[in-house]
Amino acid sequence: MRISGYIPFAVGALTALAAGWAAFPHAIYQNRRQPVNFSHKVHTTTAGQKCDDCHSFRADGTFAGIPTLDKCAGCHAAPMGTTAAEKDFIDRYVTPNREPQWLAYARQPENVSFSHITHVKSGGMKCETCHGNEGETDSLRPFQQDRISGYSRDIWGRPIAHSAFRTEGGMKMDDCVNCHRSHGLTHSCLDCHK
Amino acid sequence: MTTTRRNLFKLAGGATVGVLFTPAPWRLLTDTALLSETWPGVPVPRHGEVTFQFGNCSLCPAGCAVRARSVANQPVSLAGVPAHPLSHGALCAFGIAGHHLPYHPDRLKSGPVAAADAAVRTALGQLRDTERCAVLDLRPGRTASWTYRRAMAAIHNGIYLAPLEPVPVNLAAAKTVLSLGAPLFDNWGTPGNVIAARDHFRLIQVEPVESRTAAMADLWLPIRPDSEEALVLGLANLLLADKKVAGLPAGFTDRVREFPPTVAASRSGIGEQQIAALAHELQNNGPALVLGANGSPYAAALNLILGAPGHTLVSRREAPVPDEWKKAAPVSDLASVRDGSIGVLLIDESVTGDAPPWSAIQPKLANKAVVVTFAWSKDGYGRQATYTLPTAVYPETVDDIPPAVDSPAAAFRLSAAWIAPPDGVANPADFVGALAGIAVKDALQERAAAIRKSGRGSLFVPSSATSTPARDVKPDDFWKMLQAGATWIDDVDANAAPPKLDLAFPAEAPNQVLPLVVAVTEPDAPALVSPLLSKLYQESNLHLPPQSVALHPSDARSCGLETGSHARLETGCGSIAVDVIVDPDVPPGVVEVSGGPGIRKICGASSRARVVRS
Amino acid sequence: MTNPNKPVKAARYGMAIDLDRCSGCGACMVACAVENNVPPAHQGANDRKGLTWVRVYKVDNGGEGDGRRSAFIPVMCQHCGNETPCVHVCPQQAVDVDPSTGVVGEMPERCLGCRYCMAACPYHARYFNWWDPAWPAGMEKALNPDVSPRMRGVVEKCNFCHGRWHAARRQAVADGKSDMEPVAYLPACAEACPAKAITFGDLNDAASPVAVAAKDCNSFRLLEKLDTDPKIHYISKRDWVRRIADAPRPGDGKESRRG
Amino acid sequence: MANQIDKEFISRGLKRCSTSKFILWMAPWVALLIFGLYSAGLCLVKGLNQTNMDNRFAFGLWIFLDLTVIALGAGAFFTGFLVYILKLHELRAVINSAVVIGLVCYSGAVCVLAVDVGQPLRAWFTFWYPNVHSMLTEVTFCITCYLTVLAIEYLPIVLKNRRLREIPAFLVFEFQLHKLTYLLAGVGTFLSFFHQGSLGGLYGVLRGRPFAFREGFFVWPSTFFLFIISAAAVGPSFILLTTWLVQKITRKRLVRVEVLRLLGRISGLMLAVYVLAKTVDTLIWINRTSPERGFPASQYYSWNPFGTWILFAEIVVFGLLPALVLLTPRLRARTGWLVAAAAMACGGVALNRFVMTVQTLALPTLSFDRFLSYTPSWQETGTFLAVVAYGVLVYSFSFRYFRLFPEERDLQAAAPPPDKREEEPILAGRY
Repeated sequence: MRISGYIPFAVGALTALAAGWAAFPHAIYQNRRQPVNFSHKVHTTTAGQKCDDCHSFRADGTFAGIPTLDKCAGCHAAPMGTTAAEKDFIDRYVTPNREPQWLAYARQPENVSFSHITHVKSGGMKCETCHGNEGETDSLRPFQQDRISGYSRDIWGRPIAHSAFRTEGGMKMDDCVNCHRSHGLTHSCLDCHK
Repeated sequence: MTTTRRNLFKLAGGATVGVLFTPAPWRLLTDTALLSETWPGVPVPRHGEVTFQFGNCSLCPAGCAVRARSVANQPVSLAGVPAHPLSHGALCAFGIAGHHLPYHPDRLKSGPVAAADAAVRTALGQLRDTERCAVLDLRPGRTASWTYRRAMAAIHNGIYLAPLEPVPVNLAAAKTVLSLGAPLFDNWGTPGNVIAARDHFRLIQVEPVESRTAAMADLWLPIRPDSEEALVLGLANLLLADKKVAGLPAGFTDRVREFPPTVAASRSGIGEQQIAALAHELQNNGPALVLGANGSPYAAALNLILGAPGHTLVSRREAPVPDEWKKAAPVSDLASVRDGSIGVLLIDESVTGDAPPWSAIQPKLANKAVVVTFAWSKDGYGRQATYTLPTAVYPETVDDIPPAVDSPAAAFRLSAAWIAPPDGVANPADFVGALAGIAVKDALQERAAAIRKSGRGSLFVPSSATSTPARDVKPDDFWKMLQAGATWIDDVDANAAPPKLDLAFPAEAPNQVLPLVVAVTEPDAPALVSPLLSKLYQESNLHLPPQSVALHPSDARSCGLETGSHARLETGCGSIAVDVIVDPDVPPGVVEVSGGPGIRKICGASSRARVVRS
Repeated sequence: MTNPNKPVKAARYGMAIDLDRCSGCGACMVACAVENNVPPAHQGANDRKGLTWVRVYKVDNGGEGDGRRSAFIPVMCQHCGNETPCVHVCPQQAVDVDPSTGVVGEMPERCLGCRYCMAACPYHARYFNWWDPAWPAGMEKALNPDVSPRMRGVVEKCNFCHGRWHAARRQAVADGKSDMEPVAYLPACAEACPAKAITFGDLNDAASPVAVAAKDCNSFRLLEKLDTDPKIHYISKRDWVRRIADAPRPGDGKESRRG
Repeated sequence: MANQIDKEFISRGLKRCSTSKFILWMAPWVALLIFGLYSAGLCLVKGLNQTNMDNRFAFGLWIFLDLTVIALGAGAFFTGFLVYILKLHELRAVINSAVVIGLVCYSGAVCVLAVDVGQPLRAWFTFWYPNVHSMLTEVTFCITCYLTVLAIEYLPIVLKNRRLREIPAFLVFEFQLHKLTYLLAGVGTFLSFFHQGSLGGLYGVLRGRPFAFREGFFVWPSTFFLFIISAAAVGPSFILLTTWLVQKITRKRLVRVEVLRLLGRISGLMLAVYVLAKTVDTLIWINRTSPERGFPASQYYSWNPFGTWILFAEIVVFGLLPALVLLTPRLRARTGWLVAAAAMACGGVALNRFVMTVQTLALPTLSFDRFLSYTPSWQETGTFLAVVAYGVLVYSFSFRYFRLFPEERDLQAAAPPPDKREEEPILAGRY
């Protein structure tokens, strides 16, 4: 059988490989924009705030997560700066008192029982350990949502061949398990699942 | 390169192989698995701050104290308040899921409030002097009840109707309790109180079927159906042998003579020695208490003989009310109303209580009478009433809960109101008050003030689990604490006269030709229960399903019924559709009835029934 | 989690249930369903296709007429400690025993619904989601956020209210304690029982009420001879009640038609 | 035209019925398949509430028949074992047919299992997070692997097809595959050995179900080995049965009668061993295993309808009896006896699988349990019928276009088809 006989086969194989590696990893996610162009940088540097000024714990130990509008309105009742983003935020949300529908990059699935306070207070972990340099970003990156599972890329989806947005993302089950293993803290599934 | 069929095959083959070496297929595999985690249609619970709120359950007169665990101010689970002096931390199966009632599919959310109001007002205008405007209140003693009474006093020809309140019982004082089929462990009185007192008295359950109470009793005497009377007379015969008891109607003492132990034994199927032993125990292991079906004169007579009044049967002061309320209409009994004389009837069935059957109400109505009922669901009087107005359900409404039958002292506590009621529900008290032009918005607060003013009793605060004398509490704190779930408990007055027992024996009822004897072995359910109660009677068979009856195979056969067949339960007071369960554990000649809307109405008064295929 | 240098004290949570106090009111079953987001019954469900992590059975001594006596026995997952039957059969590690609590955990997200574990469980304590879970409109607002609702086609069972265990530990940390210290946590059924028939606690802690009750001369466990070492202890002064722990003997002690 | 293409695929020298007849024969089976797929679809879309299984009867018709079907399919590995390892070359006459039967049985069983699980989307978890202690893991792994082996073994049969041979690449490929045959047979035997066993272990390890629980060696309960032997015993019987059936339906001679007798003899031998082992095991179980766990064996048989008769039927009527028949040359010589005995052997194993699955779950474990009954819903039955239809279709197809019985051509040349007096079989299904 002559070599030319294999050409169609090779063509097919190469096309598939190209599509599977180059196109698919992007196609699987849909990019959704955040409601407000929020700058962590400004708040942490100019305003000199700490993470837990806004992302605070409640009395019962639960984590408040992304602050609600009243928290923001506390400072931004009227424009503090001159940026368009702030003005836009005040016009669209603060004044009509409408909660912005933030897209939480790092919210774990419903079946995970993640206790922030346990990791931060008794685990002594830094926010950056899992959330990376989120606090220094000047604008919110698009929220990458898996088209099928609906999960955020930060908590699901290993970096496929470095086509990933960010590679340090430490919020997948494997990352949790690895860290727990290294501390000898794995007992059972229900440690972290509910 | 020609595109032959073979080449196309090769291309496809190559593509297939190629894809296997890309992330695509494997990622799709994992993603679909994740999709099965976020399975379509499975709700995501709301998250938020966890807080604890206190209140009282108003599903039944027990009014058990409740602690709600709320997430973002939405109660997600309920629990009792352990240190509570009345409910001792207990909640029944209905109460533990009470926070689901607002979401019950059968719950009424809106009704013709304005239309009903207009209709009632016109009807009131056209009332003839012989006709009356009546309020039927299923749970007297509430502040709302006082509002009705005040309104009826203000309205021309107004009359306030309510069931007779049973004589309060002091279980804690009893050492021997003879229960003639009283469902002591099926939400009788205050469950927590019964359980707390249980360890200190000996319980003798006389009942044809082995109910939960019988199973929990120290001694269960399976009696021949419908022969409790014979047993009581037999016991009285022994007890009266050597002493005279004042206050017994002559007719009774004559009957007693006809019932020497031999007769009683042969009638009731309980051995002669057993009866003698029972009499001996009741006499010598006092204080004794006899509990019968609601207002059974036989139980009352036996109590009188055993000297229960003043010891295990007590008289209870009512919680104080503002003086200007005193000139309210008296409480009268439905039976005392002249037939065809009620032109306007307002029924408050937004609370559970023993409701008279429609067959008892119907004759009292004038023709073209306007009947308005305030209810949670269409069941109940909704079918017969002209207007059915929806009310707020527990835990949406603020109301007070009068003390239960087993509470020797008066009590005042507010029902929990943790969830905002939907628009379009009516508040019966406001409605009736408005008819008489009385503003009743602050009635509860006024009464609370009156109670505080009396300086009587003590206040239990659930959050701190402490009781403090009412007089030591600042008046405005008093009201605040009540709103935060506190309970005011009157102190028992030592020099109260022993209660009068109602010994009116019914004239020999024309004995109906109904073959079966009704046995009540299930707690009477409120108008609505949480859908999760299905765990008890659908997903397990621990309880009888609502609207169902259980029969012995022989009876079922004679009625041509088997498990699952639909039938009608007929009593002297009416009939209702039920499902049949055939159960060899039910003795022949007995029909076990479940709880559920309406079924108790027709079983309460009459003890005999018939089940016919429908 | 805890700082690594702190040794983890292994607990063995268990229950002691006084059957002489149980009046079969069913409060535990309802409380359990409320706490663990168990959906109400699908109209096609019956006592064999239902979901109730704890089921109260009505049992009798097999006598007839006056001789008949009944008792109520709540049966939930017995959290077997020795070669737990369900753990060893699960093909994909969806079931495990937590060495730090002794709780037998079921992972609905890992379960593929082969139901092998149900066949393996002698106590019939495992339940399968035959239908898609459904709540009346609005009622999903009242779901407990500490427990994730299950999807159709998976097995679920009692896990001693693990949501409460998580919450208690979270609270402990918030109060500045270590989350691995014995925390005050009580499963919903134990809290709900109006008769206080259910004692819950750490069986390893000899002083705890449950450990004491477990050693009571009237205490017994179901099918003890199977050598599964269940952590649910039952107590009754009545001999015939204690006998229901044995293997079935045709004719006597059968399950009553209702209960 | 279609007729012409169809003819071109039929191997030379083999008489096959006309295309129209073939379609006529296939039509009802296709209909059945469609109905079955519909009921299976219901179970997948609406969920398992479509079945009559419940929390107590967690396994039902499907598992019982899967176990049976896989036992019957064991002929494939066992014949392969006999031919290639033990060099019983007479059996080459049925080896191809055996492979097809095996393929049909296993693939069918796997499909039903996929419907039987509540979350098929997660079925692959078993490979990703396997629990090595679970018999079910062992089953899953071995069956999937062995299914692949069967597929590879099936390939050469396909590639030998008259038309496909014309493609040189296929010819080469098939030739290469042939070198593998011995290896495949070995691997197949090994795998089958394990999953037949672990299917038995499936129930033998249930410590919570003393009726099924058995002691054993290492991690394997005695049922592990009993299942292997019984499977090996009925495998040949089933091949015998099917071959005979095909001969009847097609009214052709496909194998020499000696081959059938040999199959019967082997089957009888294995069956005898099985009956012996089973008896010993039962005695140990009745006298030691079960009582030690607090369950007197007598009570299992006091729940009607499962009295001691079922034990007797399983071991004596459907075990010992056929074994004796198959082992006595005089009886074996009569085709009637031979086939009947083979059928009984198959029935015996089916009964054994039934007892292990259904009766185990029906029996109460707690003193306040009830004895449970269960009848499969039409969706369950339908789903299984799909497998039957699928089996018949694949087999008919293979029989028509591939050479399942190498001796067929020579036999046709030699002798005229058996007695003409025999009336037309149903469906005029002459291929």
